[in-house]
Amino acid sequence: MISIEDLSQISQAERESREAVAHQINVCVAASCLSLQSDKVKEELEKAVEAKGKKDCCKVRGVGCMGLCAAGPLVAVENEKVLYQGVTPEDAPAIVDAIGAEPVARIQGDLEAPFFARQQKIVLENCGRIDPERIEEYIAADGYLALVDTLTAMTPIGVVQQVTRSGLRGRGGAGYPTGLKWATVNKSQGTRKFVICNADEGDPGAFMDRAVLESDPHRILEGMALAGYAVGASQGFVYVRAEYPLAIKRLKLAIKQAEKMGLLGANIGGTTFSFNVDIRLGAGAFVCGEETALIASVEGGRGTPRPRPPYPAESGLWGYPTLINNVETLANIPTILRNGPEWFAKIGTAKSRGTKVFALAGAITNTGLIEVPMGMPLRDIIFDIGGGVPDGKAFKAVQTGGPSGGCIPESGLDMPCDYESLAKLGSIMGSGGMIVMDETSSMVDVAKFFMEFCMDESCGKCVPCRVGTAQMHELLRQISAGEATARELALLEHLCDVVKSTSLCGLGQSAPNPVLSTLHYFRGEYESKIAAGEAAAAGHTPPAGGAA
Amino acid sequence: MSSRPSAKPTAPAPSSKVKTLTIDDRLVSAREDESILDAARQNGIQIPTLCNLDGLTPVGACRLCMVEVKGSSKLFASCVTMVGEGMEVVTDSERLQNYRKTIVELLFSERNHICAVCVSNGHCELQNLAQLLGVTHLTVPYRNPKLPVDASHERFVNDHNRCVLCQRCVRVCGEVEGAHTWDLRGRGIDTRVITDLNQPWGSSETCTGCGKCVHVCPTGALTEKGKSIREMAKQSRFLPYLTMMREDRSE
Amino acid sequence: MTPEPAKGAPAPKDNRWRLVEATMRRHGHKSHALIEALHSAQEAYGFLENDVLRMVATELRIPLSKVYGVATFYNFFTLKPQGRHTCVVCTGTACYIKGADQIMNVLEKKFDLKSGSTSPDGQVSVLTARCIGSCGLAPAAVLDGAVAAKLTPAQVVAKVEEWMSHDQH
Amino acid sequence: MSKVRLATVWLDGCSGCHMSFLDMDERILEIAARVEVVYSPLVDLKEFPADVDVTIVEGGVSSEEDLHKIRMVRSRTKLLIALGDCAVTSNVPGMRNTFKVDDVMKRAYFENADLNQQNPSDVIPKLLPRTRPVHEIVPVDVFLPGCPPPADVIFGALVSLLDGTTPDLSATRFGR
Repeated sequence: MISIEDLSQISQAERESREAVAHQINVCVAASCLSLQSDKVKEELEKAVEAKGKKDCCKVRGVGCMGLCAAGPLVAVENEKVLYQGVTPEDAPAIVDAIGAEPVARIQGDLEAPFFARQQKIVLENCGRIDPERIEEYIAADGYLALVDTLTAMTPIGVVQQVTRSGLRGRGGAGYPTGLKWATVNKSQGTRKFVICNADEGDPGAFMDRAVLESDPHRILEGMALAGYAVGASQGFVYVRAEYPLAIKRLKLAIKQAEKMGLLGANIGGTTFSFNVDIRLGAGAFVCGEETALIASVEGGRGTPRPRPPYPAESGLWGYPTLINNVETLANIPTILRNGPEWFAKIGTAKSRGTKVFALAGAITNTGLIEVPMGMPLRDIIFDIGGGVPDGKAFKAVQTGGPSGGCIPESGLDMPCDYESLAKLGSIMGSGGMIVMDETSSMVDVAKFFMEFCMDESCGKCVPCRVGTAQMHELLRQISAGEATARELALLEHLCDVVKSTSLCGLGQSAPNPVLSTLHYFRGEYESKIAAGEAAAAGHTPPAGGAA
Repeated sequence: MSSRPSAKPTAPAPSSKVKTLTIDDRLVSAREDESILDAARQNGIQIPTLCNLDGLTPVGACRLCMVEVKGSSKLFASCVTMVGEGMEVVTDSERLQNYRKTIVELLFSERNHICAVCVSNGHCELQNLAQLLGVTHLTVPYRNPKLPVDASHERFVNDHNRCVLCQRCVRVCGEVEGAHTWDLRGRGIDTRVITDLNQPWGSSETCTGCGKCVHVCPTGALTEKGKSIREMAKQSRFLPYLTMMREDRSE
Repeated sequence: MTPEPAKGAPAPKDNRWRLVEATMRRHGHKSHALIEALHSAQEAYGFLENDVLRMVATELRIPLSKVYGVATFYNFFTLKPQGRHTCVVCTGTACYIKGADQIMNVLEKKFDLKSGSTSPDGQVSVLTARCIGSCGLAPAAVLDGAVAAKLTPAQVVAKVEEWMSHDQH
Repeated sequence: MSKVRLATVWLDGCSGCHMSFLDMDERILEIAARVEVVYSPLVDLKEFPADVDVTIVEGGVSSEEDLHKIRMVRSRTKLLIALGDCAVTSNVPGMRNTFKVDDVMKRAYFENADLNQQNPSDVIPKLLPRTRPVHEIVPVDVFLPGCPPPADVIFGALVSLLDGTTPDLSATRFGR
């Protein structure tokens, strides 16, 4: 039976063994840097340490995502607060030589830059600092402390109250109060209950969950176990995309390690609470981000949503009460319970507490992963932290919320980034993808891109989504190609209304959003395409064949 | 689907309570386990439907039966929304009629519904809906997809050009006949009904040839071979009969 | 509700099938193990052929049509044999903004390879993925299982040409 | 009061809608009393005149000739009626829409031709990629679906239009 004392012993031993070596050389081995061959960099660094006889004072570790993916592969020399970027395997000897001396200026990054200085990390606190494949390192970073402590010191309803008081809201998109969801599942009657971690990060342009899974998998397991205790579930599932093989590998390893230590399984910490976690692989269906579709998929079926109510909190997996939270939501839980809800509630804004992880991508200098307090103005995120638009191009719009979200123009950038403000701007927080577009992007084409996505990802169950998205895509194609007239534009707007109002699930209901927001802010771009179409029609150009 | 209890129990639970509500300004009462659609129909208020069929688990897929409920900006599919005390339901506002027309148009545009040469001409539920809702033409473009006709079964034909993906065949085969020969393959606009491993119907190893799917099909997608237009009227009355005969009357 | 298929599947009980069987056993042959079983099957066989679908249906006692419906619902599964090499081009938003469509265009123009197609010699399959989560490195593709970052169309062409020539002899 | 100038045109269709029009039998006299037929395949007039009050179109838009004709008709007509499913939905002529034009031609002029296998000369108007309903090409004011629409419906609709009221179309539908 693992106890608090055991944890602190492991933690102590881990710290001592780390302190025995003067310099920790951390190499990012998360997917982004790996694809830039950071594994080779790590190998060469190890060789260099060996060759230069510095084995006693230098240790090379693989760590998770440090955030600044654009500048990868990243290497950090921990005790010296030195960051190297764009490291190649050939740089290894120079880096090792520089330890204890002047850093290699040629590849040195600036840790004081706003990208690092302005972030506040809760979810990502261990990312880039611990080896995700060693449970000891997570424990040394106070991991599993909250779990073992809570199981002995708090009642399940007490945990629910803590989460409620923190003001945490779901990070998967809609921002539903997490405490309320937990309370509902806690109160629901059922001989069995389940916790599902939604790691089917499907928004194109979002890679927050993947980074957490790859860099700090134990945090998710601890969050799930705490959730299980709070709602009365003894079985958890992580529903993770099959497209994330590294995340799956590390998660599997983490589960094994936690089970071995008695942090998962029967009678955790000597209590009566038992909790097991299984992995279920997604298979490439965006709609499975929708709760009822996700459940259908975990049950082994086609991932089609069903009408709600009943909500999964009352009748979910195999008809039992089921709590579904996304990765980032669950990743917040251990820290909230460790530091207390009041500590958490002080961060962020009145209605949006805590921090939010964003994935910056597109036409932005510092592509990568960041975590900032809720309420930071979009302008600060994009221009200060993100470093603005590269190549001297002008900013045009930022797209948040993926295919369900909207495009926000320059005029909206001073709004604080929280659930309510983004909704006011006609977009949504979504899971945290932020795609910046510069002046060269055609907003009609962007709308078409998202509509194609929704058309491909529609499950096909309900008519408005199945046929409506296909028709809207065709209309957008015609508009983009200059083949459409005002009639097609009016029809597009009508279909937006129908699909939004009558679709069965969130995918269809929000599919028109990218069109509506680009129409709202960039109507001129549509109108100039329409003008071209009208001119062509007046010139009696034969009509195009259309989709066949 | 089948793992979940049907939204329509075959017999009223003894404890079920009665709710009163208004539908189109008419005061009606219904059991709490009845849907708005049930309550409306019992009171002679017709709400258009396509995927719904008495005796099969409702799926809420066609979205034609959407209604307004006072106090909510959202619309509700009346086939899967249970009645509630004091609910004020509107079934035929201009907005709803407008949406229904567009949904019917979308269905006509999706595949190749050529009524004039269809064996179900004159007794097709899609055709009737168009007439009922005043769909005299399509504002959306025709998609004209190329789709096959499967005539491999000795008695039946499956014409994908006429299919509206209501899943009635899938449900009746799985829930009533118990063969589960039918299902859907693919997704989105590429979804199609299939038999077994997407093989010709005639080669199906699980089809019992009972013909239930043909008779619940609302359009000319599933028909009997060699029948004239006049003969090919669908007879889905067996379904409430079977449901009734299977009811538990052991008390 | 789950009829045993009339014709028993001719089960080539080779090592590949054992992998699939192991997965099903781990899940107690419950019907909800279908997707996991299909993942294993695809890993073992490279694609989901009808015989394998049939065997999975029999073992898990799931209707054939349901198995087929699930196998075709998810993008990750393929019912066609793949080429010896695969190039999965990410067409997520970030990659789109950074020109993933140019990569797809050049593949089609140069090799007549569209998404989901395999070169006639069976060497190269081109697929697309809706975001592989490497948005920071857009445009990205997965070449034979390894993520390749910040790709130019020329690099992709070079890789495909290498694949095609290498394996000719 | 001057008579309403009425025209009827026949695009890609079987002429069944014109037949149904004639099926209104003696009631046609009632219509005739109020209209002047200025152009129609039923009467021998070569030129489609300017200033037509009402034009009834039968048939879908299949060929370049149809396209040219319907645009000309629309520009000279105040009120355009799409009569019958071919005009309203493209119907049977639209059944070729799932095939490529080349394949359609090959089927018609080679595979199904016993002798003289060759593509038609320039005299035959070129087919458009797809047969389209009239309203996808030009605005249509009144739709009378049906294959064909019943004579009663055509008569009723014409009378109400002449009376300036909205026609009741509940008695017709796609198909029939």
